[in-house]
Amino acid sequence: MEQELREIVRKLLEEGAIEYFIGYAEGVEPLHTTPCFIERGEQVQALVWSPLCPYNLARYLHQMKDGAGKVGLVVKGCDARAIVELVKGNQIQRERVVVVGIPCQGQVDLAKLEDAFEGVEAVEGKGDTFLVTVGEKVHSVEKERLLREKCFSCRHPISFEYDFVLGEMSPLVYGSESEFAAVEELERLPVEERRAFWRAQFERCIRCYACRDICYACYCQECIFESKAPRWLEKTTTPLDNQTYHLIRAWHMVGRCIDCGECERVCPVGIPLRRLYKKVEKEVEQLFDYQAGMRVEEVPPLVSFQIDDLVIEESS
Amino acid sequence: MKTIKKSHLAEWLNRVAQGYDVFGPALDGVVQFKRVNSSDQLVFDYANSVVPPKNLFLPQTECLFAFRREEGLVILEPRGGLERERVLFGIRPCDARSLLLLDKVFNGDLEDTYYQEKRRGTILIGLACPSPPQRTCFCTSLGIDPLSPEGVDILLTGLGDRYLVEVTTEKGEELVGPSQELFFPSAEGEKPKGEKGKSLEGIGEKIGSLWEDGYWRELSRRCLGCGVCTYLCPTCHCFDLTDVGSTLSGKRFRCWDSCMFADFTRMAGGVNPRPTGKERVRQRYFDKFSYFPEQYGVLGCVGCGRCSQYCPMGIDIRTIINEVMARGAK
Amino acid sequence: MPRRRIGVFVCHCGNNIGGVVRVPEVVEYARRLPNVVYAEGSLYACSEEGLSSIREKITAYGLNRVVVASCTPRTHETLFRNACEEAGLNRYLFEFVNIREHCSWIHMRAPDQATEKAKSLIKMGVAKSYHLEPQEELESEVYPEALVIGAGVTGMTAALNLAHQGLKVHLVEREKELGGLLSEVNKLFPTHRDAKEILDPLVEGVKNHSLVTIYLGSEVEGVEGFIGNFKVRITKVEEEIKVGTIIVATGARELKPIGQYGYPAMANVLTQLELEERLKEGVDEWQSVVMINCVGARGADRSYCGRFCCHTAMKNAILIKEGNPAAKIYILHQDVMASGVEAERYYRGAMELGVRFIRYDPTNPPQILGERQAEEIKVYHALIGREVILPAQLVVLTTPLVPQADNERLSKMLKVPLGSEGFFLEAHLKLRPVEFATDGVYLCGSARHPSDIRESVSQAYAASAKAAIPMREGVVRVEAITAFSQERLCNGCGNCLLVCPFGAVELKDCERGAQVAWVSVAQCKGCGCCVAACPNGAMQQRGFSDQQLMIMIEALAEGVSSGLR
Amino acid sequence: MVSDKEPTILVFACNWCSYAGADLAGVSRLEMPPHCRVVRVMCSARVRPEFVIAALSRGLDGVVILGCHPGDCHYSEGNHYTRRRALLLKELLEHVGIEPERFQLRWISASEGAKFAQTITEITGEIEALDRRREPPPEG
Repeated sequence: MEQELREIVRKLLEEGAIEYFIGYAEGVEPLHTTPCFIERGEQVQALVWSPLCPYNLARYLHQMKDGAGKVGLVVKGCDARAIVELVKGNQIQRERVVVVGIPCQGQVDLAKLEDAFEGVEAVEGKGDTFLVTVGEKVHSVEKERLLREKCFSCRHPISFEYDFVLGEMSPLVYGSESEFAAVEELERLPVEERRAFWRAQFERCIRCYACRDICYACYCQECIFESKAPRWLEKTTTPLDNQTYHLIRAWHMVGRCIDCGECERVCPVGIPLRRLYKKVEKEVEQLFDYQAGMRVEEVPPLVSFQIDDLVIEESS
Repeated sequence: MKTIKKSHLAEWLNRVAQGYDVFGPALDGVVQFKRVNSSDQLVFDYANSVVPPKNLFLPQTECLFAFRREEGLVILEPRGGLERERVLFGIRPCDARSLLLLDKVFNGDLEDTYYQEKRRGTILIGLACPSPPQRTCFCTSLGIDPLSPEGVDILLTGLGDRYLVEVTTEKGEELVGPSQELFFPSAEGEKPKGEKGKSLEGIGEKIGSLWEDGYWRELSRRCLGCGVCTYLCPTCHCFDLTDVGSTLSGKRFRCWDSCMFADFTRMAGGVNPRPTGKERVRQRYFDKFSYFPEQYGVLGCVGCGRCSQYCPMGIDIRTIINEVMARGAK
Repeated sequence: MPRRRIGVFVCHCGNNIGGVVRVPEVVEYARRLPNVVYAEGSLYACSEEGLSSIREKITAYGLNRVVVASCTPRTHETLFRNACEEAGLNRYLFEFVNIREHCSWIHMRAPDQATEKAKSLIKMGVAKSYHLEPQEELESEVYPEALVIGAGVTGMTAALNLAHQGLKVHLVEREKELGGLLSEVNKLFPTHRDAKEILDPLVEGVKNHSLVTIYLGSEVEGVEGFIGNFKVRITKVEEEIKVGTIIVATGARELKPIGQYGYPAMANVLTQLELEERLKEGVDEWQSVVMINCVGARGADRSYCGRFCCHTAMKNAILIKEGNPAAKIYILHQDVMASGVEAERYYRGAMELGVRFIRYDPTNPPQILGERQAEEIKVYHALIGREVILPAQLVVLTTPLVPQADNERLSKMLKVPLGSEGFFLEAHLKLRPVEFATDGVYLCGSARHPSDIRESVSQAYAASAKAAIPMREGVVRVEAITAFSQERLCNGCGNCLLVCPFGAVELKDCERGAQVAWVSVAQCKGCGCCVAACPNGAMQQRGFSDQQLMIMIEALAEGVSSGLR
Repeated sequence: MVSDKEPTILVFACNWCSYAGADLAGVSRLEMPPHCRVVRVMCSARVRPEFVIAALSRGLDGVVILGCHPGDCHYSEGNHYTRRRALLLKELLEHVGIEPERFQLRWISASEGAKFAQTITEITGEIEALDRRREPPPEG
């Protein structure tokens, strides 16, 4: 698959169809990949693919916004929805992006992997298992044990029109739990306990803004939190300040969050951000029958309305 | 040198806690240095805390003073200060070194009393690093010994079911002295041998030669400009001052800031001398390997590896060091 | 940014504010707020004395922001803005704080809390005023034609009054004939002249006036636009018409009290209007007539008084009595509403003629005796303290006028409010009685509340005179509360464009090559919806910017916020 | 949100209906608790949800948005957007433990002075009850 990808990219670059290609490359250790920008045909050897490629590369499309040329990138099924939203939000033109779909069959949660094995050299997906190479030995592990949480609710990889597909794009179907199970668990708590739960999370936040900066949907020219007048947010990091940050950010995720899970992955202090954004996603879906990133023609939920929203209002 | 049984450690720390506020590695979502009420809350199975212990000396948000206007006067009420002396348990040698570096910054020509009060009022009990280290650790490359007692008052080194106890200061002695019965003398040569690599010779000149190199732009394309590397860096210490309240009354705070943020160097008139990611990324590495050593005579990195471990986009400082060492001119 | 010099004027409004809020204490407080260089109390800020003080202080203290704490901006903002402008200050550097309707009048028994509340409201206003910016108003043209909805006596009077001023009028009437309710009326109170004598000249007048276009059997189907430029769709008319102003003169209808007092099952139980229809043909030989007033009024269903139904009952009683002096006529009432010289004289005249007035208790109302038709009326006579039985060959129910059934539809179309009884609601009872809060839309006659002919005609004159002002001036100034996009911040997502109800936003290429939002000020109506839909505040609204509103929130939160900071 | 203090409630009212309704309550001398502060906006749709979040996070005890009844918006459709925003925001706030009483959207027309008074009285009561239940936050 890697070879096929490299060939496609080489061709695109050599034909001048794209200015550069955004893909995954190896990091310092085998388990650490890193995004890479390929500009010349001879660089394509750097491109890799494995279940350890968490990055949603659509985030890097922000960089092409003001340019004119075309850019190629590789996306997992979940990340493809980001492209739909970027087009919808008038941030990119679909025809300026060459999208290579890669049939992801689940991403590995690094923390789970490191807990289970030491000295892992490589991981490869195979059917219902991951093959984990440690030294000479290859362990076959059930996917469920190592999957990233968000991969359990993988459901949309096929709705997108790719320019190239490396194999068959299909959702990874795992487990019977609702994708909103973690949200629902919180919803069942009394309001005081939810407050205590989130307060403890927000208290820990160091406001590094990694969750915002990694987000494909955060494409504002200048973030509202950087505004000096008005000051939506003080630089201080009291739990209430942090709550302001997270709630406003969650608000801005309405109708945009595609659950790529990047925010939660990069949070250094382990705030379960998906439980915040999934709540927004759930309500948008249930109240307004809207899912982000599905079709370019759809109008986002907060810039449209139905006369019969009244029914929702009265029933809620 | 002394030893203490691991099973006695809790007892010792509980006694210490009667006279001091004890901070140590505890689980709060992730491992953090937190105030603990009893040694049960401590965790021992950790490579290092996510947020470095600098936040105990340079808190992320620190009120410096409160102010209010009254009858034509502005009245200031100073804040800060410690209520009780503190003991920080479990600091790793790399972080202990980082505090020595921060001392140079905050105890230079002008003493930063807010920092110094906390620094002086805190006794450090270091914990030598386990072997093998975390995969992102590279302190030895910077000439730091993961078993070194440098910068701590007491260093504990694991020896099976005991810790080897090195007391290096009088302050350290104050903690051990009252509990003599828990400590036993150690045998000669029990201290495992540490390792200490070569520090990165000539890196300052080398990086200096790469000022205009295309590498920084390359790097900045991947960099998102978030604050993970700087906030988690034990030696980064930039801050911003901010007033909360009105012109009638309020408080002045000192809050961490990050040179990775786009608005870090933006001036009131709108001009930004580091307008793009390229300048900002370059700044960080120049600071660690060129400016800091120039000013304080020592590299500004302690090799804790946090920035590499937590960078959202997998940017690894070791790659950058390697690149600089390989390509930079002397 | 020039240093802010804020002046605060706190109005006592006589006792209205000063009787509850301790104004001198509030003034003292205001004086200490940041950037306030002057503060004073004012007995009546809106009086000439109060206004000239504001003008003087602007000059004397070099004020560049003015805050008046008094009543409601909905009625007085223009007045104070004008005063600022007269003193050379841009009218948008004025901020209004409401400490009467929103404070003293609703906390009359809590002077301490009302005083504290007034302080914090003023603090918020002062904070906002700091961030006010001078604005220029856009002038927009007013199309010099009017729409009058309803061709009763009110509508026709209004239409003619406009036409006589040389303005073109479109007069829309739902019925096939002109005349409205008045065409059903027999003779008029108190002169007993035929209603036709009033009506016919009006009908002839509008029919023959070259500037009046009449649409009979038509209704207004749709209205779009704003003052100066409304587009109106009328049933059975193909082309949209364009008008600058709209007058609502849709009148009211008589309540048919179905199910009360045997109505309509009993043939000899009529309403007053039905009686008038009969009277037009001459007075029958009724020997006994009982009228019951306040049917369907002043009760739980309808709390208001019909205002002139007492007159109608007396008028018809006198007409019957004059035609047949032997007839026994009783008017059963709750109170006789006969105020003023004429009505009082008329009331006495009726009594002298022998019309009997009996007061009944609404909790023990009269009863109709009789099987298939009314024979007698049993009523508890409040004065003599016992029940009496009255002969009743005819029973007449006096009912109030009620709102037209489709008022709600029209109110939505015009974006103007209805009051709780379903009549149209004017902008202000005393200060703007024939206008809606919406510019360019006016009301008169019984559409507003039951009005007799004299009132209807005066209101019609008033409304048409008001409507003529912008049409004669030819332009209106549009309040500078429009939205604008900040190019530097706009990411071109287009949210603003999608939510704008007026199509006032479009995306245009900007200098940095990207598309950014652009607002057409002429089309923007200043709702601010686009501002709230903009994720990072690139879109703002003049006078209601994020900064201005946030600073109010902060001013309010300061001091109340929890001990966390 | 210390239990013994009186609550402070921020009220956004649209110029055309709800602010007029509030004025009418005043003209009618309807008494109500003095803890609310009305901020006038032209349309309820002007109220960014960020205002609500910021106000609550800055220590205000409640935020109320008042608008024209659906269908009566002076600008045709503004309150339809307000309604969607409010529905979602309420869910979000509740999810992080901010009681639904602390953020409310109500429709009040220009003629509903009594409803304004009743709404303010009701909401103030609800919020006072919540504040009594909540523990004062630790000093930080």
